[in-house]
Amino acid sequence: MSVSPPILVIDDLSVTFGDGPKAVEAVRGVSFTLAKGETLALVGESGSGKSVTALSILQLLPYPRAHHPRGSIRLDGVELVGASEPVLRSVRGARVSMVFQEPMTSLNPLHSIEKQVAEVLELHQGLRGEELRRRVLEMLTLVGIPDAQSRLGALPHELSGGQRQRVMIAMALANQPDLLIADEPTTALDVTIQAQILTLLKELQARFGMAMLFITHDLGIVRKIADRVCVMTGGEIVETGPVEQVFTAPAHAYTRKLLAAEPGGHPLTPAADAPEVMAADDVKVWFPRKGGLFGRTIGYLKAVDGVSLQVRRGQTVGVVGESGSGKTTLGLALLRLLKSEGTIRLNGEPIDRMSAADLRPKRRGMQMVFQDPYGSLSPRLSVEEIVGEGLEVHRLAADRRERRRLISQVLEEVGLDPTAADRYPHEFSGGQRQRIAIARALVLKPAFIVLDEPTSALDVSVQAQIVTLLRDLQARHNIAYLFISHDLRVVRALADHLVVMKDGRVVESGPAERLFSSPTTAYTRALMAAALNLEVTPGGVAV
Amino acid sequence: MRVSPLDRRRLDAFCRNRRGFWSLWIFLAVFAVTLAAELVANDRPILVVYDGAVYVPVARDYPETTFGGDFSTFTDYRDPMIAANIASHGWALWPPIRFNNGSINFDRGGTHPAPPGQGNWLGTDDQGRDVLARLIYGLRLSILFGLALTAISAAIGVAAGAVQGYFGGWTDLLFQRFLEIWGGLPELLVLIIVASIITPGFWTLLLVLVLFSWTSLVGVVRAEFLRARNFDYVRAARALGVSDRRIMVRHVLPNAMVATLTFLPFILSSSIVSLTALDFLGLGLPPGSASLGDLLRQGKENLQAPWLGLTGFVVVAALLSLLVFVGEAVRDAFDPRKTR
Amino acid sequence: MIAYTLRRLLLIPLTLFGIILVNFTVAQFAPGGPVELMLSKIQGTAIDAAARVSGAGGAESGGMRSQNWAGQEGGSSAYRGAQGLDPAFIKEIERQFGFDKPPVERFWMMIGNFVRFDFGNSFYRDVPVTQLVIEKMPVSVSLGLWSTLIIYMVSIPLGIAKATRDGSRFDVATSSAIIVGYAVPGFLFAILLIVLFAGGSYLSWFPLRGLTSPGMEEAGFVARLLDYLHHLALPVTALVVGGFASLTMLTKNAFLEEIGKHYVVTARAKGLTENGVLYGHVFRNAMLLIVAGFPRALVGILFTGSLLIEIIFSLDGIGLLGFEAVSNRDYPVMFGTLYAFSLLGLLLNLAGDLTLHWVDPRIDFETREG
Amino acid sequence: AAETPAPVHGLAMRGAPKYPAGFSHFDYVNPNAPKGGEIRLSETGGWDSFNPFIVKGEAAGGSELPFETLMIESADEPFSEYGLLAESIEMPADRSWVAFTLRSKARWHDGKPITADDVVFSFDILKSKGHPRFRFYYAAVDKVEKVGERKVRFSFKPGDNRELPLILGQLPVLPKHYWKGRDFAATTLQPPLGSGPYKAGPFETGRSVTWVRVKDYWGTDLPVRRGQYNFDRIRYDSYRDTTVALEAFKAGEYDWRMEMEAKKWATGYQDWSGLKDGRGFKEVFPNQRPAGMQGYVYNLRRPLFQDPRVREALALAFDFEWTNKTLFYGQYKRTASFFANSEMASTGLPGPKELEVLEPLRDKVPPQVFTTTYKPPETEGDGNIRANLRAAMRLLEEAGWTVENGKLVKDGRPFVFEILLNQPIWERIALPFARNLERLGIEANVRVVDTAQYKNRVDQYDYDMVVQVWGQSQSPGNEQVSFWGSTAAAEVGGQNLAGIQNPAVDALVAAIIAAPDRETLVAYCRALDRVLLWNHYVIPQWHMASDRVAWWDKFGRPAIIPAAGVRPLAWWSKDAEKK
Ligand SMILES: Nc1ncnc2c1ncn2[C@@H]1O[C@H](COP(=O)(O)OP(=O)(O)OP(=O)(O)O)[C@@H](O)[C@H]1O
Ligand SMILES: Nc1ncnc2c1ncn2[C@@H]1O[C@H](COP(=O)(O)OP(=O)(O)OP(=O)(O)O)[C@@H](O)[C@H]1O
Ligand SMILES: [Mg+2]
Ligand SMILES: [Mg+2]
Repeated sequence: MSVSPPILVIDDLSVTFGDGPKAVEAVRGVSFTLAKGETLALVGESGSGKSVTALSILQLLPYPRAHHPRGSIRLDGVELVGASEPVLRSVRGARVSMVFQEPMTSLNPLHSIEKQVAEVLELHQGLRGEELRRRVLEMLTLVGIPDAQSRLGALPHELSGGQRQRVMIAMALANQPDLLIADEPTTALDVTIQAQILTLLKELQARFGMAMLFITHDLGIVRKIADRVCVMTGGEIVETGPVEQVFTAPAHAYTRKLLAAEPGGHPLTPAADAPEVMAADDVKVWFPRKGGLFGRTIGYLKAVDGVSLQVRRGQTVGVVGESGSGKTTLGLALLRLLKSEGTIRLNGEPIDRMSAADLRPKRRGMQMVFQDPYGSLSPRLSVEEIVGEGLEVHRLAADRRERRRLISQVLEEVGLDPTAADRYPHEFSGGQRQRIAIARALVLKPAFIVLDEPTSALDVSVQAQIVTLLRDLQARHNIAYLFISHDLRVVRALADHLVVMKDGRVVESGPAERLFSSPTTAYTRALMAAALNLEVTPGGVAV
Repeated sequence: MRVSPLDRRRLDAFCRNRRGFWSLWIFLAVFAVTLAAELVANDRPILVVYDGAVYVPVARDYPETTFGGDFSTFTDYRDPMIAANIASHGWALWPPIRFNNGSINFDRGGTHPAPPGQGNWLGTDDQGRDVLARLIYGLRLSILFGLALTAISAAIGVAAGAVQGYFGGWTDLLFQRFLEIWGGLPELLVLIIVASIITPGFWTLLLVLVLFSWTSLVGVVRAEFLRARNFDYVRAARALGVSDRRIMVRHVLPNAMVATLTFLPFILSSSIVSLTALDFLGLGLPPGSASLGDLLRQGKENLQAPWLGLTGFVVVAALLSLLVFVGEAVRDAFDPRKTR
Repeated sequence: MIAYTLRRLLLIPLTLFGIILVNFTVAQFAPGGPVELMLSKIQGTAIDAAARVSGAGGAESGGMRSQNWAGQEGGSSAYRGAQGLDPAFIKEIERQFGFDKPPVERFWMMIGNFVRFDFGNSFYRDVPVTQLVIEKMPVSVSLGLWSTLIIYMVSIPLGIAKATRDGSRFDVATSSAIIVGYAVPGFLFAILLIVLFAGGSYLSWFPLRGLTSPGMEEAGFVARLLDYLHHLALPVTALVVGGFASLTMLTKNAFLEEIGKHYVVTARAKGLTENGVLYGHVFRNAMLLIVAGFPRALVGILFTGSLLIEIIFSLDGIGLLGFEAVSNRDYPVMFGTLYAFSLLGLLLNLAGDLTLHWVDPRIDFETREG
Repeated sequence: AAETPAPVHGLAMRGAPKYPAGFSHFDYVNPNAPKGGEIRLSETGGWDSFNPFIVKGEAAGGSELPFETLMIESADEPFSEYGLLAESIEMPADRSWVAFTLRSKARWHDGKPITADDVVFSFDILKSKGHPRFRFYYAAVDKVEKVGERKVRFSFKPGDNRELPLILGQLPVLPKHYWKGRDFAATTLQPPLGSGPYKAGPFETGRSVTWVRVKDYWGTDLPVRRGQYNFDRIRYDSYRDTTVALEAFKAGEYDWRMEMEAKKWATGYQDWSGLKDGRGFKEVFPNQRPAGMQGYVYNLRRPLFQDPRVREALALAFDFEWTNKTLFYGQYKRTASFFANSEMASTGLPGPKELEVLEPLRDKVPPQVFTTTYKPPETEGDGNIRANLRAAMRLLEEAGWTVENGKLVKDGRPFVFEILLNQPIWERIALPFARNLERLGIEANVRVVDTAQYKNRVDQYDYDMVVQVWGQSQSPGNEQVSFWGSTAAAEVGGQNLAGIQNPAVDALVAAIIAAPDRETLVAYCRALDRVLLWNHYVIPQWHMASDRVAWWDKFGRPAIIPAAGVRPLAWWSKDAEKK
């Protein structure tokens, strides 16, 4: 397959942030090539420089703070490093397009999704009017946005994480680029949609000979769709080769570690009489739909529509369900971060009517890891301040030293270098930010945590580490988790009880073991099947 | 004092903005000089030795009779007779500028305002007072006044805007109405009333001007808060159990400082100029007080004496430039993307 | 948003009432009312209100005649009226101004009239307040509109350009230029413009006063327009120089704040031109502050901003009208204009808030509980 | 008074008028001045009305031009009037009434004759609806009656009011038929009908107005009109800002300018191109207009200023010579009399006629009145006034004041007072004075307030010291009571700002009002002057005994400038000369 001449040649690329003694060398001497129609997977440790490498190709790093001391990037022989604006412009969005790792923050918050997708079409294909609209709709439907027509005018914040990611993908694919750089494009997608997207990508590749640089942590996906794979760690490529070869005979120690890692272990089962920590009864969150001239409410989007559940001490309840089914909304509602109807009890005490002030001290006992870690980190606070804030407001540390110690400890636990504590959030990689968010919740040792896709941006080894950590803490402190995830293997490793959601309702719930082994509804069945074996999805994946 | 690593970074970022860095130092230097105005520009010597006795006229009043004069009131050391007496009985150590903000240069013949020269480096104003001396004293007053006014009104304004924007709802609705009513207050009339009750002075004017100037930041800060309160990190902070006050101060405010930081230098310089406007109405500082505003006013009334207006203008421009550049450096210091 | 808008609209009358009430109360404490001013005018001891600002009445010697003396009136009789005033006459003036009634009654009468949009006549001139305002409108609107337009048209692009070139020579140079412009005292600059470009000493390129030349009524449209612009050139320049600085810096800083955000990278990745990114994507996000400040700026420029310029260029505008009304305690004019402009200001504020929502639909003004 | 007085052509305040019956023109005009051309003048501030006779509104510059009075004052006599609308005047020796006979050819601009009814109407309407000053002027008129088609007679209430006939001579006559159905008390922008040499031409409210000469003006050849009102058009442009107005003049926007500010006169014209190349002139025309008294006024109601020695001492601290030299470019004269720049000003020692009134008051007036010529304190003008301050200190010490800790005190109370001003430009004049006082240990606070407040405080006599100008005419009379009279001192809103309550002054004022002839009047005025001066009621300031005028070289002017000062409407256009 990879006989055609390389479309992209990266040679000895280095990326450094800042100057002087504090400079961070994020990427060192990375070289690889990519041929037309080829798919190259870039896998590796979180924070190893994958995203930075990808961004370098389109020269999208924050120059001049970021700079390339060495190296070249050639697209069809044209040098891109330091290329002029017009050259870059002709490449960006047209020949090379990109799906960003963090779809939540990568969309313009004030433009409707229609506008954002239409823009690329308008710009590079000159489409206008009806035709443009039709194409936009087509693209959105193609990536699986349900009822796309009615959501054209939606703003990014009105979409679920997965929906936003799909909008990003639609944007990237709209122009049928020669090269698609996809930075973890499926992390927020449920398995069915994931499969659908992958099929779409393969299709496009087959039809137009699109080359793909695919950055992912999901080795299953790598195996299914990549031709070759590069393994990165510490800013360098440590191993390259065809997928088969790397997977069967890994040469580098890190690769071996990566392949071996697997979120293992079994969920902890709480004692049968463990007291209830969090309970919800018929919780509803309806978003009004505005329309007409004066923005009147013309209907409701029932994001959560009468959900009841119960979480006991030391228990992990997994919430799964397709993207947009209301998982995040449910999580937010439980913690009283969204207005909702229905009763919510924390430790048996109803909190749904409680005043904000009364609730505040109770928040120590219920925490959340947000799906969009970047957005949930105050941009002008350092990591230390962010993680330490909870300690400070709930007076959990005796003094400054104690606080610093606790912060360092939790950072280490989630696999971050404590010396990075004085950096700002934007200076981290996606996975690192996710861990900061986890650290922030864990440091409080709360009784209940909502974990919204906490491992989506983590490589398998770190993922395993986090899963172990979570279970560990659970065992030690009897913490209860509401674990929202698309990654059913992680769910399986952690969740003792499972709730399956669809369209804002619970379609099935019960002990995790049972649901995994013998799901009763077709929906759950499909979900499980897709997760554990990519081929069995409707549409199927043609490998 | 321990500086946290982050503050260290901010400080570095501030210093890396060379323009802002130097602007700050120049500003501080100028301010320091004006604070010591009495030692720099004064119509009394710093030290007098007369018949062997040592006197410190800057610090103390001595009756003229001490130096062989007639009056037992204070001494006018610029008086030719006293000067002659001192010269023959001892010596005097003068500050570099031998005038203070009120002393008239009687040594100059001709008319006033008089152009630079003959002991008046920047000329004299329309009463024969030394412009440079008045500038030094005026700067002190204007900067102090400006800083105080700006600090107070910005603090109140930001707080008010923050509360409105953050809480929204009826708090916002009613507070805004209050502001509208407040904004409808007839500033001129209130000033006139105040002036009729008390003789305006530094503190009263400050108070009265604060009454009217604090509203200037409310609108923009409110808008910034209205937007920023929707951000995920605010929700995250709330999830942590952070109190509203703390969220406002630590999470929202640093991200809603664009307008405030931009406007501060301008508010400061307009506080300085607002004193002028009051002078026009006869509601300003007591006649004779040296202020930048007074200099500008004289500049306008004495177009034939360009050194007045020019001095005022150059100083205001320079002051504002310094402040804007410092403001930019502060902005840089708090911009996470600029620190390293 | 409809509910919110309705709520705001319903609160407008209340707010207006509050404004008028506060002003009326304050006016009660003012030293010297219209009656005293009228009396001092009658006795010839009044100093023209604007004179304090314009430097008129600069005679250090009171024995001199006023300049417009044309040798007609009996030059010696003026002082003969200078006697104590007859109390009956003072009573009559009080009655004329309605000051024989207690304040509360006057207040309710005024409110009653205002509800019917009847503002009454000026104390000192037999012209309805509305007509006075309409008379002064062309000047204020001309000055306000043009200067606002120019300021926004220059400042925003300039601010954006500065943001993208933050720290460059261009940035420093333009900063310095606009700051110098800001620091130039408006009145001094205006006088300087007059001396240099309209006076008899240097160049006489521009007219000295007014909005139009006499006798232009018959001229063609183009000629009239040119004449109008010719007249406006200097006052608008004088108004505008100081106006760039803060808006430009605000735009620059607002853009700097946004420019590092992720979505900007996305927009770049789409292959948009730099301007496409700036104006198409960043602009809307950064515009919030500019929008938020706009109603205030507009009210300021239209109704108060240009007193000195109006005096210097002998333009009779709202600024001067308002100032004289307060100084002369011409309460009908004072309250009439206050009422009209407050109403307008309140509506503008509402419009501004709705624009905020329109710019950023996430902004909703609702209560947010902690 | 049964005798019928003979009709005369003019009246003098005292004695006979200078110009005899049948005179052809005033001395200070050029009877053959050519008609035509234009003069453009300026005024400060806007205007909004054409009716100059009412309280409301600001009347446009020159809006009296269309209106004529019964008589008109000459500019080169103390106070004499000659018939304008009136052909002849009848008045008995006791001046208890006056009758005017109108000229038969007098016409309104609409061609209708001016009648006795118009005069009666004018009197009534001015008194009832006009500016309140008319009410004061005419308060002593008992009755006005039409005694013939063209004859009106005013009879007076009993009392000695010699001025009244002349004041009535100044009655502007308004057309009755025009005002029917119009509100006289309201401001108007419709130029009212008049009878004078000019009527309103094109105008722009608040900005400019042009007066156009009436071609068939009925009075062109009257002796009182000859050689005047020569311009075809008189335009007034309004400027809001004085600096701009000067610039406009220099740019040739208008032609003739009287300068009010010493500073501008000295510095503002240097770069005027017209002056450099001879197309313009700048000249100071001396006049004999009484300047009255301008000075710092002590408020005698304050115990602080009760002692004349204190008042005298403070005057010593005012350095006029320095002020004049450095701040006023030496353009002003020191005022040394309450009747400065007139023959009523006292000089030398009192003459016999003065002694006549002064002698009976000898024990009530300061002894210096008889022994010393009053001269305000003098200085070298170099700012060094040590000698004066020494003298002042001596006086203060005599008055019981002593210096303690650098402050002047008496009975433990420091010497502190406030100088209340209502114009910012006074600051520069008052502050150096205050500084000089400081050397005496006196704290003088200068305070500038706005008009309303100033008025309020002055009316209540709530001040320590203010600056006041008492204007004087060539013919002082009743107004002296309100200036210096004891009764006026108590009257709220009065003119006796110093709060003088001195029987000697009251007696002298009474004598002045009753003075039978000019010579006596002058003598009595001088006597009053001395008494006022030696009581140190004010610190005299300065006056200007001339007019500062700049003009573009477009005009011819009469050879004589009258005592009352330069009058541009007696000038003529050079353009017209050529034709
Ligand atoms: N703006 C920046 N300033 C400083 N360091 C940065 C910046 N952006 C990224 N880095 C650092 O560069 C390194 C590589 O980051 P990158 O985002 O490429 O990681 P990644 O491989 O994509 O990881 P992940 O899988 O977690 O997304 C990280 O260690 C990160 O801390
Ligand atoms: N603020 C909002 N306004 C309107 N609709 C919203 C809003 N927030 C979420 N929704 C809609 O509610 C539905 C549920 O969203 P939610 O974020 O809970 O999904 P999710 O299950 O978390 O999906 P994902 O797995 O993609 O994150 C989605 O259709 C979303 O578009
Ligand atoms: Mg990454
Ligand atoms: Mg979600």
